[in-house]
Amino acid sequence: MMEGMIVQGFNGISLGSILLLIALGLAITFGLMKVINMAHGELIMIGAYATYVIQLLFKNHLPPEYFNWYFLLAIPFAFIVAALIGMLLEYTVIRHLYGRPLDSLLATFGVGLILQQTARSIFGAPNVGVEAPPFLRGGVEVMSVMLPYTRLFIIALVIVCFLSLFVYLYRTNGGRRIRAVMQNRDMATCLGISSRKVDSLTFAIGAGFAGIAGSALTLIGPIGPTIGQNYIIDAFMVVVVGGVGMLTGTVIGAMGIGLFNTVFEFWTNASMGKVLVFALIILFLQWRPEGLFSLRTRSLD
Amino acid sequence: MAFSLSKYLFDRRWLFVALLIILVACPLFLSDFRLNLLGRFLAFAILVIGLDLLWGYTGVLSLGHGIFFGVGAYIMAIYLKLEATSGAVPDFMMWNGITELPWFWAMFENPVMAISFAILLPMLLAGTLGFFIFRNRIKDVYFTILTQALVIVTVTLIISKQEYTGGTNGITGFSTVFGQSLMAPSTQKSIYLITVLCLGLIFFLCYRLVHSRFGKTLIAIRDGENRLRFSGYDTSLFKVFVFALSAGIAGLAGMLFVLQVGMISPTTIGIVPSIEMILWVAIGGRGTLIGPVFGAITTNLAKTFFSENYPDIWLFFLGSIFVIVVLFLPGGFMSLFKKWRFKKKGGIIDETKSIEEAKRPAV
Amino acid sequence: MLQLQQLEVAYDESTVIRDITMEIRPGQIVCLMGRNGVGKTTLIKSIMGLLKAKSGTITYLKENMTNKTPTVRARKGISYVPQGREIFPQLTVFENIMLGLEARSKSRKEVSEVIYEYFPVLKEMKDRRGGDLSGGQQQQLAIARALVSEPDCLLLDEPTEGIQPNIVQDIQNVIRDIKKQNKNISILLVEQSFDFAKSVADYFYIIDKGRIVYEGETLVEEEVSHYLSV
Amino acid sequence: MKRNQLRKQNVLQCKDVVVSFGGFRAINHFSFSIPRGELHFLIGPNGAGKTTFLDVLCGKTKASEGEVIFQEEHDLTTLKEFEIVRKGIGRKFQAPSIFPNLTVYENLEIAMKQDKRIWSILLAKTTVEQKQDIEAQLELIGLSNLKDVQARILSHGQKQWLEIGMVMMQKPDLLLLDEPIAGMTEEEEEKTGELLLKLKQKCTIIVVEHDMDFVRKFAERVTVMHEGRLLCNGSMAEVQANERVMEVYLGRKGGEMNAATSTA
Amino acid sequence: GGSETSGETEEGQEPSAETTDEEVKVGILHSLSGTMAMSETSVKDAELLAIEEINAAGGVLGKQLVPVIEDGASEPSIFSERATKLLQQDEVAVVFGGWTSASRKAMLPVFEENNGLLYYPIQYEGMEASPNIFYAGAAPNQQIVPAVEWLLENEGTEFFLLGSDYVFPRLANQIIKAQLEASGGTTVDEQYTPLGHTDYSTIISRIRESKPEVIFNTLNGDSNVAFFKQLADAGITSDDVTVLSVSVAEEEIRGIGADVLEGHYASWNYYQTTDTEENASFVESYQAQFGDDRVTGDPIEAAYFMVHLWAQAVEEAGSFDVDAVKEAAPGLELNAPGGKIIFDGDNQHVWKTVRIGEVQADGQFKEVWNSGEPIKPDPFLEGYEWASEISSTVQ
Ligand SMILES: Nc1ncnc2c1ncn2[C@@H]1O[C@H](COP(=O)(O)OP(=O)(O)OP(=O)(O)O)[C@@H](O)[C@H]1O
Ligand SMILES: Nc1ncnc2c1ncn2[C@@H]1O[C@H](COP(=O)(O)OP(=O)(O)OP(=O)(O)O)[C@@H](O)[C@H]1O
Ligand SMILES: [Mg+2]
Ligand SMILES: [Mg+2]
Repeated sequence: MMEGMIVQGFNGISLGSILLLIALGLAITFGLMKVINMAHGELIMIGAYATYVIQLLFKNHLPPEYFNWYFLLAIPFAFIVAALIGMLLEYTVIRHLYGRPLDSLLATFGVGLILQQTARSIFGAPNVGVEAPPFLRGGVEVMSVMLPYTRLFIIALVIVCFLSLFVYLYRTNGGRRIRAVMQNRDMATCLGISSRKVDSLTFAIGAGFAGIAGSALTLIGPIGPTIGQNYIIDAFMVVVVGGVGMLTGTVIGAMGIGLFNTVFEFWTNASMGKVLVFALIILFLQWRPEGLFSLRTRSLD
Repeated sequence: MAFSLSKYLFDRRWLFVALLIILVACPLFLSDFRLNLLGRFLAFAILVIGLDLLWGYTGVLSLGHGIFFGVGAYIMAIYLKLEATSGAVPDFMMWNGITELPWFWAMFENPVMAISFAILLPMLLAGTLGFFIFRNRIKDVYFTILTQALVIVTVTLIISKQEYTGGTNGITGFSTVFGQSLMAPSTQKSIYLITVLCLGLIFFLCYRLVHSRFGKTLIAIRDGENRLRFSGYDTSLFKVFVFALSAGIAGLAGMLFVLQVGMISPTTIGIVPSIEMILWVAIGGRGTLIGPVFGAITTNLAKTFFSENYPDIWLFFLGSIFVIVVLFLPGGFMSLFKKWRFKKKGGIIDETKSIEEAKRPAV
Repeated sequence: MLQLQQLEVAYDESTVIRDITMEIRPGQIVCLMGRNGVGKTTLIKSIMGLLKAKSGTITYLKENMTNKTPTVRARKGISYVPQGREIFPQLTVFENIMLGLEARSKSRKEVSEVIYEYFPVLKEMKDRRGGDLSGGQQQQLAIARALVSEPDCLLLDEPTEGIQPNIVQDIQNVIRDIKKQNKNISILLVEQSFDFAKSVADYFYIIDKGRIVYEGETLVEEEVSHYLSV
Repeated sequence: MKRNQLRKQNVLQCKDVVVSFGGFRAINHFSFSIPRGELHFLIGPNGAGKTTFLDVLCGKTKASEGEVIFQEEHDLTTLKEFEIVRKGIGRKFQAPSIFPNLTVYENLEIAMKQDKRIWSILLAKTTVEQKQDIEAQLELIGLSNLKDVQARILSHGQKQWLEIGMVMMQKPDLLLLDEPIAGMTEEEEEKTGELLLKLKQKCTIIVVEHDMDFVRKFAERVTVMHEGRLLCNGSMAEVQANERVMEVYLGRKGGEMNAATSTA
Repeated sequence: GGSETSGETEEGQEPSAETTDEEVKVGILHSLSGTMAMSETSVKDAELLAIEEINAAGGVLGKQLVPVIEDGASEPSIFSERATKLLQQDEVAVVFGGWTSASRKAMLPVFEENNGLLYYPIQYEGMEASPNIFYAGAAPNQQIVPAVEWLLENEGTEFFLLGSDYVFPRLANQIIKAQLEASGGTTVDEQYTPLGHTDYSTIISRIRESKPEVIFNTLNGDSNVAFFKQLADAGITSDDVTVLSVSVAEEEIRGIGADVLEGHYASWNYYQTTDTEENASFVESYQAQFGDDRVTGDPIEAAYFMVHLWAQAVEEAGSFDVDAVKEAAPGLELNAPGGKIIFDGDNQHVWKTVRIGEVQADGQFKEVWNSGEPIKPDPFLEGYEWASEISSTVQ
């Protein structure tokens, strides 16, 4: 019993941490920038493929004893690649769409299709394989409960990502600049903030985090052109349930969904679990129409 | 983007009439297959009119219309399946050890029941849902995401309750409708014409609606729902009404869709199709009724054309279209139309002049 | 310091500002008056760079600004109090003020206490979200935000709207102070009230139908009232 | 409308209203009442709670304590916004809020007093009187020439006018105006003032304003709020004489001179 | 149908079958986009390879085969639409296509309506025998049933049934449960996860609890990757419990990673390592064509030989006419890479040799058992009285 609860708890948290990881990037591009970024899933995919590439390099061009470390290199690499592509995306498409969230949905959906097909053309349609680095094999036994290293690693990773993001957004001038631009672009420029720089930087960061997520997900999931679709909806759910634009909300949203999901799945089965969770989300919104934390100020609408 | 609807849609009516005439003429020069294909697109066109009413005019974005489309489609499918098995239990039920028809199948053996429920049930669903959702002031993305959650719930249920729904295989293998062989060219032609008729009717209905004071109220809701409350409107009721209406239209579309495709499966009503529906509206030009109709037809034509001719890389083309339209035609195809009218008339109205005059002492 | 030559501004179809030529000299406080909808805000916005000039030039410190972005103009020392506050609703009062410092590139990055002396309420409500403030408080916040950057050129669009009388009084003194501290700051003020205008400004423009119809050191109500009357 | 027997009764009766935002009390045991047909001014320092009070009256903000009785019968704290409006309360907001994508004309048409339940709106046809009504209103607010432009392009002041027009179209019994003359030229202030006096025949009016000349010109009774409480009320003269009021609001050097300098 | 008119306008580039006397069109209809593309593209490649070989050898009845490729986009309704197009617009002689049962079910009415011919390369749940579909994949009794028998003999009797939540796994598991009951095995647990499910921690907890000897895995696509990776992370190896999969072929192994699969089993009719000289040349030409890094596998092999099977039937019939081909097909034999196959006239399936393979470190299979000679297809499991209940329902 006791043991069962620990297992559930751990599974819940680890699922929650995964959800948070895939949602962090979206919390920026969607939560802050109000870009309904349907290509978020594809940015995750890019991160995953970036990891795959690094792994290939290590496999083919470096002596095996280094293989252990490819992953530590892969994560920053995934971040950078995704960020750069994000930047490009922002420059070519997104920047024309600020203040038109619903058009951004349309455009990014198109971008998503293009990225998918590109991946297919480069890496082929079948999934590619990434071997978990040896040091992440197995796990630790805690009171007769097995905690896989991969899960622990992801939890640690997401904590780091979240804290750094949080500090940057809410404790630095840069972060303040970002939030200002996102709330009132014109006025921000009138205060001498270069909204172009901020926008492109912000979107890049968001994309970058998607990349990290992709990189981490290679540990536990498939790597193929369409994996983005497995994650995009969950990511949006998390952000919205938490309250759009509230980073802390995103965390609680993710953990909440994660825990409930595992519990429900344990009680019933995977399908019903899924149904129940989403039903719960629907009910939850009845109770909190603007997510866990609402940003509403008194101004009309 | 903003639309001074009251005006220029009016001069657009001829556009739709022209479209209708062409559509009616199509059977004369299109092959059965192409005609049938066009028919499906028209079913979508019907759906997007309702969707546009909800999104373009009222500003409520639903990513859940796949469901309502699906309800209509499934009910029709059940009816057709039962006509095919002549009331016997379909095979997939037997595999799952179900030996006599569940009531929610049996009741649709009767065509009248089937057809009316295909439209009423979505309305009922949307109505009740909308009532709670809008009463609790769930707005914007929160509503959107909620509808998306709804899709997932429904689709997952349909798939996992396959003993009743046929699961991922969906419901297929129809033979006849009202005794006529379903896939026979003659039957398909008449179904096509019925579809065109429905399109015309729905368009006319919605046209009247958006040009009444009701239509203006919808726009007011889109622009400032709270402000409208303080003008004495129970905005949530209005939203419920429009939501239900569009759901009903979606149901009708779904019904027509099944009649022409001869099958329905969860993938046809899932997340991605629901999003695509929105794309059609946006591409055509939301906030105009005719726009989405064009959007639905052209987008699907393009999709078919590209994927038939470039099966390996057609996604590039489709994706690019989406991006390009958004970047260069904010407001969709119809903004082309608008631009052209600007050139012609110099603006919706001569602002320059009237603003000038506005400075003359009033009172 | 700031010159406008044959400036013309339009919203896509409709021209609102036609051929306006004016100058603001260092240390001068210029007041811009006119009926509703004659284009005062439009003019200010185009000076700030929020609206593109259709034709004509804007020169600031001998430098042609016509095609510069607002960012550049702000960093050159122009700061702006927009009509309708435009504060950042989700940011706290403090953060809103801090943002005022962005324009000032190198120098020290904290808020001078003077600001809080001018508007004590802002200190009390340091941590409240800007959007929750009352109308007048927001207006004060907007002014404070513009002042912290210690600008060389200040654009005020109806700055006293919604502010309680005694603080309006203070604002007059504030403006005078600023002038004392920074001899060659120049201020462009849009104002509807003669008395306020008279009490601070030392040069007047009145625009109508997007053109300057009166300018001068003094403002004789009788003379100009018909431009302002409705 | 049983106006006659309600003649001398209070249109509005508030007792001990309290509104708090997470601990902070924007309104603190504020009581207030206003007889029919009065033009009443509500003034007070920024953040005194005036707008919040109006919010309470029209249901935008819920009072945590106290009661608000309208027409001696309806408890406003229990009603939804639109119900309150239908009971006959009209409100102009501090920041002009109109429907940007409707034309000026349509804005008025929507606001107009009419059966606003969904079915009747569905079937609504604009009658001749209604049309004349709107046209007249357009004249009154000086926007007739702009009646077919989208309200989005109006200037700040023009928006103010439009919104005033909209609330007037509602033909309310109680009219709440939050800084109606903000951003208006002094001549337009005059015009607004006269307008108020005219309206006063038909309905009761509460005006929030910072422009002392304006208040002085048109006020019958004035209520001063401060930090969510009632500071004092009475005629303008009395209020102006009050020490506290000068201190917290009008300014030390006495109402006269600097009150004059204050505008919207 | 009267498709000539737009036949030119739409598909101008390819002349229709009738018009030229040295070419004939054949349709290829798989998902080249969407979630199923990851599996189906290689199948398409195999079919193209076969067509090329046939053309190189002088074509069929002296005519060159011209493939018309369509994308089913992982969407059944599109499959039915494109099937209609291929038959009516392009008037292809035959269509090779499909993967999911959903896509097949969607196409079935179209082929029966237009009396077309569909060759379907994938093992599936059975319970079907359309006169217009030739099934080149394994029927349950050519993959699942023998696998269960083998497991009962060699691995243990306590089964954990894990599958994706759709038709094939559910039906497969019904068969398995019936079989276990009949032959003294037990089902400790039966779990289904939604398609595309990627978090298996809860499932794995269940596995820990129920301590099965065997996991019979009917998961589909991506889910396999997630499941096996997470199983390995949880420290459960093939020594602790055997997983036998029926939808994991060489290509899937590369997506999952051989490291986590090593020691687990699969049941197929063919492996890249299968030792026949047909296979040697097949693998060689396949890799020569599409790259040395590519692997073959059961569906790929089936797709490959079914094209040859069709060609053979046409030659036999001396005509491309569907009815003639149906006439001629029964009893035809062919040495496929996976060994001898015989086309069965009763139910349009093929006789195939069943093979159990064990995953090696290099991602290839080591065959540990095979049925010796080809087994007769029995889609309705009429030959097994323990399955009488299941099969009876369908009659
Ligand atoms: N976005 C816009 N598009 C088109 N016309 C506009 C737009 N904004 C303002 N206008 C018009 O430009 C004219 C000038 O507007 P502006 O806001 O500059 O007036 P103003 O002098 O500031 O008036 P106020 O004193 O009321 O603020 C007005 O007649 C208005 O109708
Ligand atoms: N949602 C909120 N959260 C926190 N504080 C709030 C909120 N709404 C209002 N307040 C505070 O309540 C007080 C009263 O605000 P209110 O707008 O009623 O003042 P006011 O009298 O209208 O001032 P002004 O004359 O400037 O419009 C202000 O101090 C404001 O900061
Ligand atoms: Mg202005
Ligand atoms: Mg106020």
